[in-house]
Amino acid sequence: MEDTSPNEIATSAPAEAQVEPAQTISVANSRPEIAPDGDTDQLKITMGDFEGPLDLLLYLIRQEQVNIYDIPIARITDEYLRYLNLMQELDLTVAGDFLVMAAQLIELKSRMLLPRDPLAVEEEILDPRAELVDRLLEHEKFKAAAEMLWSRATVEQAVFKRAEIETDKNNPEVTVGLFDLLRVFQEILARQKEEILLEIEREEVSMAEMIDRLRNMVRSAGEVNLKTFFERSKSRRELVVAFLSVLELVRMSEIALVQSETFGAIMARTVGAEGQEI
Amino acid sequence: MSKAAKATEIEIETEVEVELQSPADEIEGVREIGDAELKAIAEAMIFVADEPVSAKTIADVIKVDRTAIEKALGDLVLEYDARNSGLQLREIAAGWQIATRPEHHEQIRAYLKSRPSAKLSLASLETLAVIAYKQPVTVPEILEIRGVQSPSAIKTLLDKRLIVAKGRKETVGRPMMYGTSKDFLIQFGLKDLSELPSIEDFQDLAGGSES
Amino acid sequence: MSKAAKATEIEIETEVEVELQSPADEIEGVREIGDAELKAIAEAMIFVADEPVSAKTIADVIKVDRTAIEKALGDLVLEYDARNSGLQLREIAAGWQIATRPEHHEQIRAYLKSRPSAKLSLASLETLAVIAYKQPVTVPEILEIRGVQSPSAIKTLLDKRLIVAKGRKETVGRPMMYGTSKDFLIQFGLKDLSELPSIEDFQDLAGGSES
Repeated sequence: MEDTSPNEIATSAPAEAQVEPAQTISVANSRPEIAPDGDTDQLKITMGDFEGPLDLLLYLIRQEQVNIYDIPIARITDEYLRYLNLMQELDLTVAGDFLVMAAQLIELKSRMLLPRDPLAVEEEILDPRAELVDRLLEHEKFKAAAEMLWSRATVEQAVFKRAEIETDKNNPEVTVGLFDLLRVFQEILARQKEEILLEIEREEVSMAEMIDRLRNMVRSAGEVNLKTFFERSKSRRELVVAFLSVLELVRMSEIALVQSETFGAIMARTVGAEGQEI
Repeated sequence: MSKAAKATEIEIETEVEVELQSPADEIEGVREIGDAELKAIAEAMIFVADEPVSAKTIADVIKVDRTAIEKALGDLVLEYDARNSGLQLREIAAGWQIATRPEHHEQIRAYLKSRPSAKLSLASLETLAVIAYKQPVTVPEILEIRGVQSPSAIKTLLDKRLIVAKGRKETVGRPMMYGTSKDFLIQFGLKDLSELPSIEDFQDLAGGSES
Repeated sequence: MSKAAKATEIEIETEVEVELQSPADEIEGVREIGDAELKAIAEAMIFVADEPVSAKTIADVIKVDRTAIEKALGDLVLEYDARNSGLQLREIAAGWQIATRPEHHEQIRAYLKSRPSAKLSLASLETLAVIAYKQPVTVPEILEIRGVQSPSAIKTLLDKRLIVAKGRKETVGRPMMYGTSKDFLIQFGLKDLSELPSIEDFQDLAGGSES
């Protein structure tokens, strides 16, 4: 089933959609709903945020009023793909999880079509849907558990503890968990990085230093690409100083600027034997 | 002091088997404390505590037997109930706490001018439910059950201190395992995890009976 | 009954908005409140208040006559005294408050001092984090990383037995190196240091949220 690529599903889905009657579609942040729209025979579809493919499947199973222990896979798969298609039409991002489930459903659908081994004993035939049903039931159990937690939290919110008293303040400490260590450590590292950056910025290069730097570079290398020289500047201010120092050395005829071709690199050279200038 | 005299009379039964974990030399100053005083001290201690206090902690501090404290607390609970107090003494997160009764939440809220704080999203609650029932559990395992990626829900739960890391699983990639925290018990009003209804109890809701 | 119908029931409940509406406007209608309830609400209100509450304030919130509140509070004071509570309801200049009784100050103080050491100040926590992730590490190195002196934090951590000395570093001044202790592992529920969450664990959680 892993071989079924999401693309195949995407291409098969529109075909399904064409069979559908005209629809009014509205996207709401609620649970999805398909309901007759007033007295027209159009269907009104409200798309919701599904928590995941299992959620969508459970919803479809309820919507179609089918027995979860005997899911009509072909029908549910079609419905499922229609939904994915709708999501895509609405430019909702269809998460990978939904596509994986689509692939599994299609695979299941084809397995349901295979003739059963006539030699197999009735009890030994494993329903191909069994695994999916188990997952759905498991998922629904946890949804119910989440609901239980929700109501517990609601009751708990009606219970109040005393306000802070003096002795609490004697103990202005934070409870520490394992992830607090990591979080705090990362904060420290981030702070450290920030400080280093600040230091670099504060380290301002004077005009005299910049002139020295350029002079040394040109002398030791014979020529320096100005682009490289300017790129060494760590701040806008430094860049300005670098630019001014080039002008200054040109003015003092210590260096010459050479450009061998139009739009080519501009090189700073010592003014020596050749002495060409631009 | 008259109180000390009173205490001596009742003393004998409270002191039975002083089994303290603390070093022997600390038992030296075992004081004689009567039942009524024990109850009063336990109540005061729970009041000043900024989080639930266990009977053991109280017993260790006043240097009496833990069962004596447990009895005192049981009596206190009955007293609070009997006098229809606006407060309740209750066991939560393996400790004891004094809190208001839910019945009066409207007036309390009106006084505090507070609204119920925003609760968790459904996604976070479902992830929390999986963690609560399957702990210790790794992110891939949660994904398997929920059928959907839950990293941001897990981060939310960690930030809210409802879950904690519980070591690594000795499997490929050694993923971090998660479980619920003490704050989880407090925020959901649980004494301990065994108070959670069994996940199988939700079976009926999920599958419905075969009929 | 059909499964689908049952399922629909669950659906509706799950859908409940995860935020309660403010109850404030529901209180509007003056309710009939009996004497016992009045006492209970007044007690609860004083309990949650972060400063002494006047009878008038309570009366205004529950919308009853102030003399009724005053009577209720008077009764409550007698009740607290009668049952030898560890707490007292008392009126001070600014209003009413619940407090511990002076008789038990010694034990209360002992309790406050004994409070669990799982709590750390931010400075100590930062220092501990650096030591945990950079161990063995010297004080100058910690200073370098944190950018702040941490001598008292080191002492706190040593006192709480969360860190231990790990010998001296063979460098100028031979500073002491520190690392985390066995108690550290126990307190944070770690089998060994490899179970410390890594930056990757954190990034796994932060990234890729979709549904």
